[in-house]
Amino acid sequence: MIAMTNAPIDYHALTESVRSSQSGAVVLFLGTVREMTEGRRTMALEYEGYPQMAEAKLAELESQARSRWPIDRVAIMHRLGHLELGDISVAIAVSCPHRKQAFEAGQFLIDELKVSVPIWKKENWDDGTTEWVHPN
Amino acid sequence: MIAMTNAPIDYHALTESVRSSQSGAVVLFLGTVREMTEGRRTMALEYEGYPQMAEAKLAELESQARSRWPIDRVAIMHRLGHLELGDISVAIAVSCPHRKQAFEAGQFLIDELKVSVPIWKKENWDDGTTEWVHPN
Amino acid sequence: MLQVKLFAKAREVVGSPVAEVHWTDGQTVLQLKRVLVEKHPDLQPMISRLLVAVNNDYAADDAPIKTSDEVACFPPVSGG
Amino acid sequence: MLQVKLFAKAREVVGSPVAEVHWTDGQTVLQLKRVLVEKHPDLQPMISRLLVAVNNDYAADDAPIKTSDEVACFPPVSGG
Repeated sequence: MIAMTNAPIDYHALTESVRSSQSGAVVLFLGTVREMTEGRRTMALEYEGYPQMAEAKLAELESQARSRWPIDRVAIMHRLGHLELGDISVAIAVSCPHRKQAFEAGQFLIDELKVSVPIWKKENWDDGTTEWVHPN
Repeated sequence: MIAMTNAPIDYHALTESVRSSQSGAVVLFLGTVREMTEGRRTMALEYEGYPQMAEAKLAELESQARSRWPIDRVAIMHRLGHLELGDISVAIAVSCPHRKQAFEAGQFLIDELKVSVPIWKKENWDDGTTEWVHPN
Repeated sequence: MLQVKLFAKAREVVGSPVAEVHWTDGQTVLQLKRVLVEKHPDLQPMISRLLVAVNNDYAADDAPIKTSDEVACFPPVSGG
Repeated sequence: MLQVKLFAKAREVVGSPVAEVHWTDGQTVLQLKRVLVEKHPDLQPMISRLLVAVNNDYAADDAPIKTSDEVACFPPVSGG
């Protein structure tokens, strides 16, 4: 299951969706809005996405991950819109027969999501300025 | 928070307990009862623990992890008693500022738990036999 | 005319989620970037970092574009 | 007397969660294993793999034990 959403992410339901008796390991990753970034204080974040392409890219990433690890089930959800401190921006759940596979696949998915999935974040700093985050 | 329990593990509450706006990443690991192990079919598992020493060992592992990664919060819960297929035997949740730290710390904790925490599992195979699992 | 979806800072700078440009089928991604900057000079400072997606996939500078393609232009991604 | 908690297969083989053995303070972990096997011969096949914990920590074969210590004996762990 791959989806973009404007509502808070129900990571409990997401995690339940990947559990199965074929798998001995589930890894869940949550990205959450952190207050401090290199000494600057965040008040909130805005996420903007290109949902159609984002879902296509995430489906590609799932295929790549499945070709490398014996994945049972995967669920990925990314939130868009206004997020407050501590809110969950992304949740990735993976189940595999064994734990090493699940950790590696989960880390691969979030690493690659950050590189290739068309979603952008705008910082609202505590000095009142805003700034699109565009990694070099 | 470190605990042994005979009740089903509420990994949602466990995960909520490690979330914080100081951390951008949460990793949750769930160990679940897998049906097939090297071609044999499991019907159920019994977990037995030495709770007092298990909690002491887990506290040591938490300290070791904190000396290696900038961990914000950790929660570990291991279930004891009779578990059915798909049930959660162990849940480990870790929050860190950045994702790589959270993945590494989570994997360290489950790897070390399996090596040094006094808990034992007994297989109930589908041929009616039972067998204590004692890794070599 | 070619419809180009814009996102993030590219959208903000242009002031609209879509840019419309005159187009001849077969012109390339690189030509699209030039046309966009000509029409919206505020994109100039970010041109070297602009990405173009054609039909939901990243497209290289020499990839041709047709007016029937789904086309988007945006800065490097920063989700997660 | 020294009380020794037993777990998993060691508990099953002995048929009790606790073994009581005659003890002189200062005797070692290795001596405890020998005494346990003497009293419970069914432990013999697993003696090379038996672990002993003293006061909630793994203890080496040459570690001394007092009757006031919290002592446990069990096979290699298999949790998770």
